[in-house]
Amino acid sequence: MSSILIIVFLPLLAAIVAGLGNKKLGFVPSKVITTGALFISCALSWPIFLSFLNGSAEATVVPVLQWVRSGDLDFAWALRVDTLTAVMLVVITSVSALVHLYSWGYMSEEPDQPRFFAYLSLFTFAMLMLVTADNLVQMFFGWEGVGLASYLLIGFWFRKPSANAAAMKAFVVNRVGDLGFMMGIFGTFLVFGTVSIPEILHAAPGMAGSTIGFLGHRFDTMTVLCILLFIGAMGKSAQLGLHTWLPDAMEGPTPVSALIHAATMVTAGVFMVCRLSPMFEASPTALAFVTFVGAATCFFAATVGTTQTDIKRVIAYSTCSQLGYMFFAAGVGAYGAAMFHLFTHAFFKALLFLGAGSVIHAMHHEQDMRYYGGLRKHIPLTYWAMMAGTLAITGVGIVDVAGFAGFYSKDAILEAAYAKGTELSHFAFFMGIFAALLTSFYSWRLVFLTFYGKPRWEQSKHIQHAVHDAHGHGHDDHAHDHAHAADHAHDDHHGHDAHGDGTAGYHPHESPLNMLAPLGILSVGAIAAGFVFHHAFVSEGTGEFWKGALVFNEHLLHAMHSVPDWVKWAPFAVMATGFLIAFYAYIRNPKFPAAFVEQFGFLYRFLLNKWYFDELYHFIFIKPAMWLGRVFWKVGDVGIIDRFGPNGAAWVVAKGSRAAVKLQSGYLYSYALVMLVGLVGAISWVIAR
Amino acid sequence: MELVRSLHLVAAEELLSVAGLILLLVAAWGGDKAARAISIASVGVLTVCALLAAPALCSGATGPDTLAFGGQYKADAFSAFAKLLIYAGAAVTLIVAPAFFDRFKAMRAEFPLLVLFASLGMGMMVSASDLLTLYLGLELNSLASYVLAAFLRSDDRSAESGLKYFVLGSLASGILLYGVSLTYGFTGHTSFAGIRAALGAGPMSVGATFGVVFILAGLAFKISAAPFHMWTPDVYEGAPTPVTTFFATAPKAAALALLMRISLEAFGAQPQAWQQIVIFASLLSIVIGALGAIGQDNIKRLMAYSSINNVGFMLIGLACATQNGAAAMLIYLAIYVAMSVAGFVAILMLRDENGDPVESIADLGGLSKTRPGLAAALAAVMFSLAGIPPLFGFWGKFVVFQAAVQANLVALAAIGIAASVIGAFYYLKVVKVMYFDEAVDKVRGKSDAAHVVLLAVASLFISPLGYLLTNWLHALAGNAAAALFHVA
Amino acid sequence: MIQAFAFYLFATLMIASGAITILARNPVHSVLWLILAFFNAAGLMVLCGAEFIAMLLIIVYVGAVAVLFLFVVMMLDIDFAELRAGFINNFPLGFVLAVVLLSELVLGVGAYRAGALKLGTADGTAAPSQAISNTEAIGALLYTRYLFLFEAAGIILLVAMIGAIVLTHRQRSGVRGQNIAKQVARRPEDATFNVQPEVGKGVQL
Amino acid sequence: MIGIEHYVVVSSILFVLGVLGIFLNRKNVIIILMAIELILLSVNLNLVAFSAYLHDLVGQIFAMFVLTVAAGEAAIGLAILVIYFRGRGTIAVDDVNRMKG
Amino acid sequence: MTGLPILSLMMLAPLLGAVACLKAGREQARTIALAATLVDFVLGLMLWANFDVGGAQWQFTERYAVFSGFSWALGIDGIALLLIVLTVFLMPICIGASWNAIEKRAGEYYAAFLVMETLMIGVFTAQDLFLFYIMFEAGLIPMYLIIGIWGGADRIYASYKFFLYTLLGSVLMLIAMFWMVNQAGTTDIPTLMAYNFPVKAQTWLFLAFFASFAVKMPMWPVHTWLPDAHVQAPTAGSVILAGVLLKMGGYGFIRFSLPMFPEASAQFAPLVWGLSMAAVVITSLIALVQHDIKKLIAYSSVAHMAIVTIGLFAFNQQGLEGSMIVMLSHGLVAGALFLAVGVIYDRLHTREIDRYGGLAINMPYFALFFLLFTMASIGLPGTSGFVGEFLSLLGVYKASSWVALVCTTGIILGAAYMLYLYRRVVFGVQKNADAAAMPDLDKREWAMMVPLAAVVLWMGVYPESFLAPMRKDIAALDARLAQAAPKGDAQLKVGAAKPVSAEHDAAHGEAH
Repeated sequence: MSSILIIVFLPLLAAIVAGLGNKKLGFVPSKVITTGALFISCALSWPIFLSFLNGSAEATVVPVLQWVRSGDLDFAWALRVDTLTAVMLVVITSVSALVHLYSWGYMSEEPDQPRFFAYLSLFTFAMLMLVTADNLVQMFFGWEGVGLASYLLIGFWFRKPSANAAAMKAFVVNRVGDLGFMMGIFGTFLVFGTVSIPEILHAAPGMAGSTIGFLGHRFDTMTVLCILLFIGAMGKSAQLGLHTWLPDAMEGPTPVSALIHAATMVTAGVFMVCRLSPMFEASPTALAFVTFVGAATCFFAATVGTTQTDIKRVIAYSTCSQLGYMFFAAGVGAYGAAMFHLFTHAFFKALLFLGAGSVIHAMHHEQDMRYYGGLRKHIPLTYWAMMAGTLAITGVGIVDVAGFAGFYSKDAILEAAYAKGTELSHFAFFMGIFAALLTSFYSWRLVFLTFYGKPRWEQSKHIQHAVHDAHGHGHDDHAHDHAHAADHAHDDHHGHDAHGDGTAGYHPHESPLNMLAPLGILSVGAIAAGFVFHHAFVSEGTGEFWKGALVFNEHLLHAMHSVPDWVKWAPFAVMATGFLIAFYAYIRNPKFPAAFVEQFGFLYRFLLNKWYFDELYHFIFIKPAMWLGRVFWKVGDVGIIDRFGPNGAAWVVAKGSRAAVKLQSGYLYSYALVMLVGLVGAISWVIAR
Repeated sequence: MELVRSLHLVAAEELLSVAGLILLLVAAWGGDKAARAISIASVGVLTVCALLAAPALCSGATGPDTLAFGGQYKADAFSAFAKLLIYAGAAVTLIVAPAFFDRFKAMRAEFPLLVLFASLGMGMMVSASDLLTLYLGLELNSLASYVLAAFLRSDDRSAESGLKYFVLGSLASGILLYGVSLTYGFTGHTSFAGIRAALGAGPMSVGATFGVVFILAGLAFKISAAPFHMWTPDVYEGAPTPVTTFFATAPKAAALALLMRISLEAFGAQPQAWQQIVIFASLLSIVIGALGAIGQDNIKRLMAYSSINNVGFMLIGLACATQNGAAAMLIYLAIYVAMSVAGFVAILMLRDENGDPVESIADLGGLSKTRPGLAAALAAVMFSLAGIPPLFGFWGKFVVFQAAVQANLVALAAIGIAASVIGAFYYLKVVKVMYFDEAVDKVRGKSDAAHVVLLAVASLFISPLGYLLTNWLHALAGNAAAALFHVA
Repeated sequence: MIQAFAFYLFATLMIASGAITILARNPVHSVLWLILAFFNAAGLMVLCGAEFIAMLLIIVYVGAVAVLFLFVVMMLDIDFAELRAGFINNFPLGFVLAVVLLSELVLGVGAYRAGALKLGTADGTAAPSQAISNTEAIGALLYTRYLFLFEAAGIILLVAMIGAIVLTHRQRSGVRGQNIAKQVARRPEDATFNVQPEVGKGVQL
Repeated sequence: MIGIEHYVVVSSILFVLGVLGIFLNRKNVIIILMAIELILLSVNLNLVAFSAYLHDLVGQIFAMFVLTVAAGEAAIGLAILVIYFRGRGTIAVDDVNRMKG
Repeated sequence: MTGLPILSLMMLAPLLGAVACLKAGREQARTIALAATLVDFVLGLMLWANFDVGGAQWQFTERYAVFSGFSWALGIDGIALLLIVLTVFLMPICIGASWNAIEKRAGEYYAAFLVMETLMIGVFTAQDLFLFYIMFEAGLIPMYLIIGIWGGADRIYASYKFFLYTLLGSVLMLIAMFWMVNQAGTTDIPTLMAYNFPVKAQTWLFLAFFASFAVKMPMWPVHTWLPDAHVQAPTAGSVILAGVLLKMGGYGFIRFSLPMFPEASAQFAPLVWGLSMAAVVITSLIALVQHDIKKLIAYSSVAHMAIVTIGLFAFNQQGLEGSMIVMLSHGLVAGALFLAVGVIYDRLHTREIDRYGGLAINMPYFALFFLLFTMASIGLPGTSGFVGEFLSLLGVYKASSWVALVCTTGIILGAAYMLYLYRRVVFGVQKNADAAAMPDLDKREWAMMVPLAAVVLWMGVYPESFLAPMRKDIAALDARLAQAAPKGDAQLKVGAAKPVSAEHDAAHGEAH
């Protein structure tokens, strides 16, 4: 199965060629090379997935190159392919290929296209390295590699200060998680004497009950290791506490958000937990931790999502929330369900993002939903794609009949959480249910604000620019545009209504074909993926599909099937409730939200400001770090070390020098006196001795 | 028979005195016009004297055969080693002096004579094995030196330096003599062997200890060890530069050798009586020398403090009271003499367009651009004095500290070497001025060939090439030190 | 008894005159007090049987050195009124140090109590003989055993002489020396010649 | 005979007087030269006394040499003083201060 | 190859070049210097090619008794080999960096550099204790001159600080060396490495050596000379300072402190850890608030060197090898970063971060290289920086999880300050017209950047090339340290679970 080599390395090659060739190579060749490479990879990935699906493939490892050998530490570059990898392969290559294609259109006015495509391909390579890793260090390589690519892509519009800040934030916050990951790898090596994943997983159950010293105390070995590793997953998957980077990451171009911050990279944490599921299974404490974090994130992100006005941020918080689902699924032991949700989520979330991108494209890079409205007629194809995505994410479907993709995976998760039967899993279940309500609400809110109602475009400066420039030189200068976008966040009514119909005379156009095609393909996925694949992922016989690539809990599966009916119907109920609330608030009674805000101002501000996490972190970490840095520099280095060290010594020497020179007064008698002092001193010493 | 043998042993001194007397006649006859000729002749005499002394060193002469005049004089390898340095220093002085004094029209025929007689006195000092010889040699050297310091009599600074040197030197002689009298009284001997025997006989009486301390104090003045160093900066600055060259080389070598001999031979039986005093003086010299030097802007004064500093390092070798220590000290001494010669010859070459000496360090600004060779030589001297490898000056410090560690004086070595870092500071300052600062372009005078040759030879010696000589130097210093410890 | 009396007399006088030497305001007085000190010292030396040195002290010092001092003092034509009296600022420190030095010398050596001093023992090769006088004994030793040093002492005096001359001797450019050969070689015809000036014209020189 | 201690004490006092004379004097360099003579005198006294009590003539010979040297020293000292006076017109100790630091 | 005194030749070639440079004009001098360094580079490659991996511990030995107790003894093991190769690799790049930047007194400048190269090679090859010391110490002079003559505005202060700081550190070492030689009766380094000094004496000896190496390294809190020296030194000076001179401290630990005083090393390991932890956190935070590019990178060097020290004092093979790789990597990466700074400094003549911005627009390739080196500096896997840091931290985790945790925060802080720098310099808008007008890399700069980038990636992807030569030597060192190694705090206690060793082996077989 050496096609895996092509799958993984072809994007790298394409990235290097396009990146180094840059503008010399020309736009079209670089786009062709990268997109072509991804389609090839994608084409090679599906057969692998299908062969696992029909049970004809076995897990294999393709060695590439020795990497590090130091003492008893020994790991190599190698590509591992098993079911889990195969699932990820199709997700990554498919979404990536589609995003590449989509970007042809979306980025068509961008002067730095080769760079963009090179970054995308580079990201794909790193992500593939991550999922094919045979050892923890290579996984870490991919882990950090996707971090790099994410950093580069978020900061793609590097003229924008906010993009740069977001890029840096993403990298640094991820590094916090990576700290845990690295410590986890160290501990794992210490305990198991190897970093090879199969060997670790094999030995992990045997370590249950052992203890290890950590930071001066003794803890349960597997708990320590799993929690450390999970901290890495939290960073990458933007779980509560380390989530702050993900909404900011929306500063990147929208295709990037679709690929990285929805479908693939952010799910790496889920992938890792599933990959290492035998380790987690050895530590109930760690699993409880995972469940709790997942459930909390699920709830938290959903609440915040209800108040955001930036279309991408809404979807970003939605992503965050969905990742929470996946984690608490893993936490309760339903790894298959977690992976399934990952799989379906990849399609519908990518779809939502790309659809949002299409909207933004049509609205001249306006991202604030408050300035949308009534777009249904102008961009109908996008509207339908968005509808498909919304139906999928809200989990529309009839129990035991059929539904959109999210219906299968989300219900499986909620059922598993309930079926697990512990207090924590019930907590997760109720959190999940409540989040599902909110999901439904904010998703429909998005749709209603964007596509229904009357156009509210004239208040958007983007639109005004577009109109005033009379579609002249387009929008080369993104930095310029987006700087204004920032102002608009708290914009008001100083745009005057020229036309009275709210359109400001602007006519949105449907996106080109190369953007619509991916939307179409993904819509199919969002509609059908759950129905087609749920047997493989979360039904009887799933064990054969996974072939030990993750821990498969037969009991849980049975318990899932025997949950009470109200549990099975609850998601549907809350989904419908959410839809109704949204419908009431944004279609029937558009005054309602303002009244609500009036009533519950505090809650609104709390949610609007994302529970004040950014402010808190700024206050706890960033400001003190800067302050400490200055203190250590100005007080520590300059004020103490230099002052009392070299400069102090120099001062003492200079003083001594002045004293010596002063002693050398030039007077004979003082010279004689000094000699006498020496003499008397010497004989005094002799007597005293 | 005894007298003939003795006269044979003191051949160098005889030659020096006879030649001195003859040249005195020539001077009386020829007047100052003959000064140059007398200088050349004197250098010749010194060369012959060095040749006379050399065999004793090479053969490692030691033992009773080297004693002359009933034990008052000892022509052993140690004295020969010191004499070579003394004669070399004197010869260099004579070579560089005429050019310097001619400018002041002050070249007198007596100058080479005084240097010759001073060398005679120094030869007696280093060969002394009796307090009487020691005293007479010392005074012969001192009296000549006082005159030399004040030689440029039209110059106020020269006269002042002569006066200071004289007064303090006389005080030091007085202290030394008082110590001699006590030693004589409390041991009953003036010969080193006798004193050693008397001191070694039992616990030391306080009187004898006082004698030792007074003698060491008197000699500390001569080597300009702190706290008896106070004269050094003033005299080095005020004396005519060739005379400063002389002071920094020959008398320093002689006094150090004398100090070694008296400490290790006469008082060698009771090293604990003086070891700690030497250690203290050593550390104090290192620190005071370094601190004092930092504040200087006159390069001659800087060299004076540097000499105090370096004496401190040499005393570490003495403080060991071991043969290794003595050998190390001699090696350091030899290297120091070379560094001093190079340094002062370079200073002599610093002249402005009128031919007047340039002494201010600030005036050396950018010397590396205007006179790269001279600047490089001076920089080599500075780094060497600071003891930075690979320059040869490092080797001196190296062997001395090695000896100290071998003698279990680790703390002394550590403190000393740490203090040497302070010293590095002011040497660097000179290098900094020459290399980093803007060109002042004050130094313009032409130098004659003799200076250039001397500077080149001395610089080569202190350059890393000097290490090629270490085997040879070690062998000679080993011979000399062995002779010193033969009595024991 | 008389010996002790003489000792204390000489000693007291010597110390007193020594003290006045360094304290006297007028250098001429100082020199004179110095001479007195030397006389008393010579007396002390005579007391312990060193007649030769005692005499030498008087001859050399009083006869030569002190006179030299007087000579210089007078030659330098110093305005004594201008010389400042008084001591240096750190006089107390110096004085204390001197006292400490003295007490250490006296106490440390043990000279403060009679019979406490333990001198060394000489080897006896230079022991004075009862048969010959002090002067003769010294001479015998000086010209045999200490011949080399004796010669060296001669050189020292020579150097002192050269030094003193080289420093103080001045070649005065304005001074006209006597050239005997020139004087002898001078002929009358060189010195004198006759002129016969015409009236009113004057003499042309 | 008077005890040797007496001589030692007397010469010590004289020595200290000489030393005092050197550094307590700020008037006149000549007095410093005389103080030096006092020191040498104390040494000679010591030497002679020890010589007598040791029954050893070396001390007296030494004293003789010291005397000789002292004479030479005085000559040179005065010569230096003379040229100094010629140059500076003063011999006050306070003025011998051109070089310092 | 046998019989050819290649090590001596490697020291001779630059020395001859230095002499030739002194008399040559600017153009000639730089050509001579480049030729001499390239010759050395070729010799270095020959050395590497002929090095028998896994063969005798000491290879290419030369030994001539020069004089009593002192000999010209050279020889290398894998550790020294790598550092020598690093040296000869960086030198031509340094010459290239100076190509146009140095205008005054070029001959002397290149001579100083070449002498520097001789001395650096000397340090790494010396087999005689005192020969090592001389080489170690003599390196101060050329560096002092390089900073002092060709440095920036405040060069005098910096050069003094550099000189005196490091001199004070190393003189104490000399005393310790005397004591050792006196005790062991030999100056031969291999013999001394196997000599068991009394444990009590080791304490003092260790401290004396520590004083020297800690300053050279530099460890907190004796690091303050480094930012000043770096800021003031010319570009090539910074490159060589960061690239090689700092490595002498690490080399000293690995060659002297650890093998010669294993017990004392173990005894002082907590001290070293403490200082290293402080260095990682404190200097990283300081780097975060710098306005001067070079100062920022200099502070980052201190933090990285702390990773070296903790690796060294982890007392296991991963730690030691990791430290070596960090040293090599930091040599390349910090050198490359300084080079990159030099590139823009040559154009704008300022190191103020605020004067730049938006360089990605007009200098895209520069931005690319700078990004690569930035990423290598913050230890992105796939670059050299990761391998070393990973191994070091992994090694120290075995010894102390606290130390590992605190030092691993370096990856967060490192990312923060380096990306913050990158953001301010390369990203953003073009605030300043002059910075916006700067041209992208020219051919010469490409020629310097590409090899560095290639090696950085090579070391990150296939570090085996660099690990293999030293594996045996590190193993020997590890074995020597085994007697003294401190017991880690992360000891595993297997509880009720079944033993897994048998299955463990089976799994091992399957995985390959």
